[in-house]
Amino acid sequence: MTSLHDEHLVAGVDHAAFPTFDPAGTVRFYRDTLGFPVVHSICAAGWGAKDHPDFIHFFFDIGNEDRIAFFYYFGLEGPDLTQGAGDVYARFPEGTADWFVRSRHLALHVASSEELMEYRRRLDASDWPVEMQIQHETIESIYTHDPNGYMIEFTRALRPVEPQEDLDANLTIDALVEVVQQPHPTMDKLLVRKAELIVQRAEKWQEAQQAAVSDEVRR
Amino acid sequence: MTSLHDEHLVAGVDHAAFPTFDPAGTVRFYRDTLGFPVVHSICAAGWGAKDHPDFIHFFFDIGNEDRIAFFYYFGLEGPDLTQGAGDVYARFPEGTADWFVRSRHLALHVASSEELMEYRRRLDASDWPVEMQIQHETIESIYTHDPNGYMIEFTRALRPVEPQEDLDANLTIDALVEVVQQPHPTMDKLLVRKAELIVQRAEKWQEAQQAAVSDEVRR
Amino acid sequence: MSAVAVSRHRIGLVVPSSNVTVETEIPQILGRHTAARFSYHSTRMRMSKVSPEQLAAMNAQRERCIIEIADAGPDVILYGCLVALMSAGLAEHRRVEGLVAEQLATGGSAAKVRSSAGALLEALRALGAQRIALVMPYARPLAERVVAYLEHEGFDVHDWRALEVEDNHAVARIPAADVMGAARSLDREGVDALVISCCVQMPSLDLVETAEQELGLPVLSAATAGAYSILRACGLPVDIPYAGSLLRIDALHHAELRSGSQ
Amino acid sequence: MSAVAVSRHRIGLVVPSSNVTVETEIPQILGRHTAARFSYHSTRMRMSKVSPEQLAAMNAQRERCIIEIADAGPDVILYGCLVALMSAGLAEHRRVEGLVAEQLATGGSAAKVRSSAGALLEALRALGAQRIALVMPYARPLAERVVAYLEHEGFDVHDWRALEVEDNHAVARIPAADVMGAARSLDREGVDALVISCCVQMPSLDLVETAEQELGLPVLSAATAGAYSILRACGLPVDIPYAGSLLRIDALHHAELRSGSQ
Repeated sequence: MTSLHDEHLVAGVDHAAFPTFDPAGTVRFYRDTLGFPVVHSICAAGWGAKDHPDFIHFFFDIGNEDRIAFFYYFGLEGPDLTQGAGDVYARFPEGTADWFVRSRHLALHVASSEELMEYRRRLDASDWPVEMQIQHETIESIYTHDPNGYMIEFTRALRPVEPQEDLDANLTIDALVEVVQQPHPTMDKLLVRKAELIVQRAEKWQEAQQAAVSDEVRR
Repeated sequence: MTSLHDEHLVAGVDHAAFPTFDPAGTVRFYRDTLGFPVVHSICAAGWGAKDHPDFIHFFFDIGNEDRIAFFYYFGLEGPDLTQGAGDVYARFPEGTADWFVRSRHLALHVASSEELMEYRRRLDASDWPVEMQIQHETIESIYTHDPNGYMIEFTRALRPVEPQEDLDANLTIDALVEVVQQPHPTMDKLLVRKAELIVQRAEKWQEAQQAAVSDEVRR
Repeated sequence: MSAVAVSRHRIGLVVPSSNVTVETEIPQILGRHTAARFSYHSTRMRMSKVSPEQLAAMNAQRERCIIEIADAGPDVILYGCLVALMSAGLAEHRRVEGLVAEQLATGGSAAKVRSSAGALLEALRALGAQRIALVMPYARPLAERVVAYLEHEGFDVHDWRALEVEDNHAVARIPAADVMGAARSLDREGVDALVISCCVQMPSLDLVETAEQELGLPVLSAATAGAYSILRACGLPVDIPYAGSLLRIDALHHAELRSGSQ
Repeated sequence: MSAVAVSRHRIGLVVPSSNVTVETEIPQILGRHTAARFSYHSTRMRMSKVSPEQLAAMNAQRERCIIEIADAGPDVILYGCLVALMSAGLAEHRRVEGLVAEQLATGGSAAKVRSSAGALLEALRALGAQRIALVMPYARPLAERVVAYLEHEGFDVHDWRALEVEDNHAVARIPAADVMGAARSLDREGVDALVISCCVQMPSLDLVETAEQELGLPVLSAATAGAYSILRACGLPVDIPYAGSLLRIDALHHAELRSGSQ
C-alpha cells in the first residue's frame, strides 16, 4: 500500500492513436486544414513481431499537452471501403446503424463558440466539410470524418461540472451497475432504481446540496 | 478571414468516446480499479434516428480536464467475441496481426515512474492485469485491455518535445507525404527523400539548431 | 395577421404530479393567440408535499420525464415547477436547463427547454422590472429561498407575502380573494412589477388583468411568464389579450413605435 | 571466473562512413574479456569532412542507421560519433539516446543504446574524475564546442590540445607520436584523468596503458570509454588488461575491498 494508493494520478490523454492507410490525406487534414502542428515522428521496423512491416508513427499537437498519433505501415493494404460502413480500422456490414458506428469518436475541446466556428470555417473550406452541427442552446459541437473515416468532434466548453452533478452521475452509475446485472435491463428499470437510491441517500444528498448552495452564496 | 485564422485553438481532448456492452465491467475497471471518478452521465433516448434504443452516456475523469466516455445502449446485442480478434466495436478475422489490432489505442499520461507503477499495482490486483510493459531506458509504458477489449496504455512523461525535434518531425512528414504519393512507398525511399530535404534546407536548419543551442546556453 | 397561415406547435409540460394549474392556465393563455395553434403533452414528477426532501427527490425524476416527453417530439418543453428549482440552489434553473438541453441534444432531439423559474426571470427582464413584489403560497423558509434566488439574479424584492400552504393539492384551491388580498397588502412604493403568483400551482390567471388595472402596475404570474417564454422560444409574436401587459408586449411596442415614442 | 559459462553478446555499431577506428579498437578491447564473447555489426552514416554542415546531415541519418542495425538484433548499440553529438548542442547525447531508445521501443526492439559522447561522460564519472585534460584531432572551433560540452556536464577541462586535422580519413592516420607529444605537453597539475583521444576515429588504444604508466594518472580514450559502457550495458564485469585503469575498475575495486581500504 503506497502513499499514492487513493490518488487520482493520471494527467489526461498522452496520445490517441490510430492506424492510417492515407498519411498524405491525414497530414492534409490535421496539419494543413486544422493547423495542428506535427510535433514528433518515429521511424521504426517491427523488431518484436514477425512479418511486421516498417512503419512510421507520427504525432500532431492537439493542445493541452495532448496529441493525436497515427501509424502508417509501409506496404500494408487497407480494407475494402466500397462495402459496408465504418473507418479504415473498423468495418461494419451494410445497414449498421449510423449512431452505433459514430459512438466511437474523439472529441476535441475548444473554449468558445468563436473558436468552434473558426474550425468550422477551416473544415468547410476543405475536402472534409462539417457533416453535422449540434447546436442546442448551451451545447455546440461540430462533427466530421477525417480521411481515415474516424469521427472527429469539436465541442465548445460547457459549464464546468459541479459537485451536485457528480453526485447525480454517481447515483446513476450505481443504479446502472445494479440493473445491468439483472436480466433485461431497461432505461425504465435504471431510473426506478436510481429513484430508490435517492430516497435511501436523500438525507446525505440534501446535506451536500445545501453545502453546495452555501458555497455558492459565500462566493 | 478572422483574427483566429492562424491560431492553434484546440485545448486537447474533451472526451474519447466508446460503445460498451458491459457497463458493469467498465465501471469496475475505470472507477473501482483505476480510481477514475464518474463525473457525468446523460440518460437519453434516440429521438433523432429511427429504432434508436434508449441509452446512457457516462463519463470518467482522466485528469488534465480530459474525459473518457462510454455509450451503453439498452437491449443492443454485442458482437460475437468467440471468433476473431479485436474489441466490442471493431472485429477482425482470426489471424489478423496483433500489432495492427493494437495500433488503435488510447494512451494516458502519468508524470513519473512511481505513478506508473501505482497504476500497474492497481491493474495487477484486478481482473485486468498489465499485459505488456515496455521499459526501455527513457520510455516506460504499461498496457492492458479494458473489459470492452479497448487497449489502454499508461505512459510516463518523456523529456519535453524540443524545437529541434519538431523540425525533424516536419522534415520526416514532408518526405512521407511526397513518398506515399509515388508508387510503392518504402521506409528506404522516405529516408532518402528526407536526407535530400535536409540538404536542401541544411542552412536554415543549422541556424535554427544554433539558435536552440544558444537558448540552452543562456538558460 | 389573419393573412398569415396559422402555425402549429407542440408544447411539452413537465409538472409535479399534484399540479393541475399549469395544464389549465397555459392552454387558456395560448389558446387566445391569433397566429398559432398549440397542443400540450405532459408528464409528471411525483410530489405531493412541498418540502426540501420531496423537492430533491422530484428533481431527480427529471431525466425520466425528459425522456418521456421528448418521445412526443415537442418544439418546446416547459419544466414546470418553479420552487423545485429555486429551492435547490442559486442559479439552479441555468444548471437544470443546461443539463436538459444536453440530454436532448445527446439523443438528437431538437426540442428547446425552458423552466418556470427561468421564464419568470426572462419575463421580469422583458418588462424592464428591477424592483418587484411577490405573492407566494409557500411556507416561510421556502419563500425566503425564492426571495434570495431572485435577489441573486439582480432583482430588488421590495415586499412579499407567503400564504404558508404546504400541501400542494391545497395550493390549487387557494381562493382568489386571498391572493388579491395579499397583493393589495403589499408595499408597492416604487415597485416596477408585481408577481401575483410566484408559483405554477397557485391559480391566478383571472387575477392578472384585474390586478394590473386596479393596482396600476404590470402584473404577471408564473403562468403568464411561462406562456411568454414559450412564445419567444417558438419565435411567435407576444400579443395575447386579458393576461397583463407582459403578454401584450409586442403590440405595446408596436403602438409605441407608431406614436413615435421610444 | 573460468567456471562461469562464456556469454555471447551482439554489439551494434553506428559509425561515420569514413570511420575505421571504432570497428578496430572496440573488438580489440572486448576480445580480451574472459567471461564473454562478442560479435560486431555495423552500419554507416555518410560523412567525410568534420564540419558543422556535414555533422548535421549525418545526425539526420540516424533513424535509417538505427533501423538497419536493429534488424540484426543487437544487445547494445553504440552510436559511435562523439563530435557529431557534442557539436550539435549541449546535452545532445541525452536527447539522441532518448530518441533512439524510443525508436527501438516503438518497434519492439530490446536493444539498449549508448553513444560515444555519453560513454565518455559515464567513464569519467566512474573514475571519479572532476578535473580533466584532453587531446582532440579537431579544428579549433569544434574542439572548443567539445570543451564547452564537457564543462556543461560538470567537468573542469583544465587543459586541452586540438591537432586540427579536419579530413576524417587523415584523422585515422595521425601518428601515435603526435598524440603522445600532445599528451605530454598538457598541464596536468591536479588533473584527475586524461582523455588521450577524445575522438572515436583518432587511434590511441596502444597509447592508453603506456601513457597511464608514463604520466602517472588514469588515461582513457573514446574507445576505452565506449567499451566500458558496452560492458556495463551488458551487465558484464569490467576487467580487461592493458587498456588503462578504467577497464580494470571492477578488479581494482575488488582488490581495494580485499585490502580493507575504501
